[in-house]
Amino acid sequence: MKEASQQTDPGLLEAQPDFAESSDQYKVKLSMFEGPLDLLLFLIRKEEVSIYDIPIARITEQYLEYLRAMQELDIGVAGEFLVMAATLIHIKTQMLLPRDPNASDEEMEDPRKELVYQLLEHQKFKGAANVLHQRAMMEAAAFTRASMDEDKDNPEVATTLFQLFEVFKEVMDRRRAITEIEIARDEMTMAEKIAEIKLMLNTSEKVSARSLFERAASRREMVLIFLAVLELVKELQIRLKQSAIFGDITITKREIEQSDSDHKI
Amino acid sequence: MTVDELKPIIEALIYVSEEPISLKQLAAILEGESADDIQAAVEQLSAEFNSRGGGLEVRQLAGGYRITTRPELSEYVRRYLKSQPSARLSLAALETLAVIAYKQPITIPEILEIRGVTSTSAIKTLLDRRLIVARGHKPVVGRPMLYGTSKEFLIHFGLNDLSELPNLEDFEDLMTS
Amino acid sequence: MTVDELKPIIEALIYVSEEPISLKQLAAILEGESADDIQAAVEQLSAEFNSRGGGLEVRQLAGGYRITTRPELSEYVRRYLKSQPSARLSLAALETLAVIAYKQPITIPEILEIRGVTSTSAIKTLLDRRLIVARGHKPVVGRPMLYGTSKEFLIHFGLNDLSELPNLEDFEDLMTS
Repeated sequence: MKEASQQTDPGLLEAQPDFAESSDQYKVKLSMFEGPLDLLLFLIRKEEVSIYDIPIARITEQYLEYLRAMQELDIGVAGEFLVMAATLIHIKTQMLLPRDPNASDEEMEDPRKELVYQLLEHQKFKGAANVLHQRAMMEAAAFTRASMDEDKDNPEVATTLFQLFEVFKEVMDRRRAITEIEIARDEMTMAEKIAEIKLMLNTSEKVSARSLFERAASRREMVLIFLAVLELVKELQIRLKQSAIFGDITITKREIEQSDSDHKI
Repeated sequence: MTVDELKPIIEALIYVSEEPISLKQLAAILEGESADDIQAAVEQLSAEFNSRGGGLEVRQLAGGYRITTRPELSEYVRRYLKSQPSARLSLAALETLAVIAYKQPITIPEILEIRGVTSTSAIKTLLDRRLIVARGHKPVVGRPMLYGTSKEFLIHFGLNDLSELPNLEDFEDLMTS
Repeated sequence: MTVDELKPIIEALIYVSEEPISLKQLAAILEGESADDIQAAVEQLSAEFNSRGGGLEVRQLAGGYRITTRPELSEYVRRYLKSQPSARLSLAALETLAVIAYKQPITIPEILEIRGVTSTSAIKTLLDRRLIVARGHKPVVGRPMLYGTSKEFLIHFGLNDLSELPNLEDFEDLMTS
């Protein structure tokens, strides 16, 4: 997107690529076409033809030439430009078809009609945009009073629906960030639990799982102990043994790990 | 209160108001005064300000009244405030805004159809600058969001209401002539 | 420039200045004008303002000049300023309102959980401005109050009903750009 502020004449808002000297300038000017309709309007003006009677073959040819130039100059040609190229070619072929003298009025409709309508609409909005621009320039020349202390007591924001939504999104994003920090903290605690269990197994041969869980101060800690035990089983550091169904589970150290853990402590 | 008594109060109120103050707001503060008297007072006040040839004028904007400096004096004011004119809108944003202003409420796909190009980044800019606002969903498949212009739009472009927008048909002949 | 030509410029400058503007500052902007003329213009301007009996006056404060409302009118000005905040919300209130709008009905502890900060004064503001309403108690321990948005909320944001609140999808295109 190009900022209008880069233009020298504030009143001039038309994209007017001319045959420029350097390729860089050419590039800049070509990229000023907002879209396919802009490019078409420019070509129609350049060729000095009537918008109501567009010589479609000539304009199509020129249009395609511009697209090629844009591609060569490595200006990304947006999909919309290609869609318009297809439309132009389609209109061109329809124009070439012989007219059926017995066709109804509707069938006789000029294949360019819809395009002409679109171009006229586009032209109108360009004109309106120009007027808006000029009005904004005029308006910027009138200044309001400086802010007063009373305003500063009220350093607040007037609200739109979009803002309400954006604020909500920000709150939710912020919350997500906090949750992630909390998860990170939990992981630390789980590492602590693993170390605790290892230490217990170093001092006594067997540890009762029930007693381990009973030490938990909170539900969360219980879950963490449970996860720590599972982790140690997975790492083949401990063995679980249950003597009776619904009975207590005994945690013992695995033999192979014993010497290793002794070194660590 | 007489109209002459109302005038200084209204002048003070227009002055302190951060946004253009409407007749309705004035009436709410001047409880008990007739709407006709308030209107007459505002109109006389505007006329006096504007004929005085001073540095200030009373303007009608976005359905309300506001005191601003006279545009002819902008050079001095800018020099003093060392202010840069606020960032101008891009051509894409201006054209998108024009489409929204004339066709509101309108959805993004409808804007695309008219402009022939996608306008999402322009719409984001316009929302950020509060020149347009979301206006609920269109009750069609996909329930796309509808957009319209805001009060800020009227203020930014010096309009009292949307009827002051230039007639779109006036731009038709620019091309063909 | 004549004194009469200087007056409107000085009026505009005093009007836009955040701090009282001094003769020295005026002279700096009106480069090339005589200090005597500038002083004469300021004095005439003050005299005119003050004899006009309008709502504003030029006052000499802290070594400079400033336009203020006439002290006699302070009651009306206060009345206006008091009426103002209703249109505006603090960021805390806005965040709380957004959370309530999207998560209603919701309790204060739940809002705290989402925002990470207490919202009690924001809730009070929103209740005062009638943007939210109490919606009975949540049947859990402590029976905390549930809050939801009001009819005024819908009017304020131009919504027909809550289903028209924009969702993430509506602005998806805009947010990614």
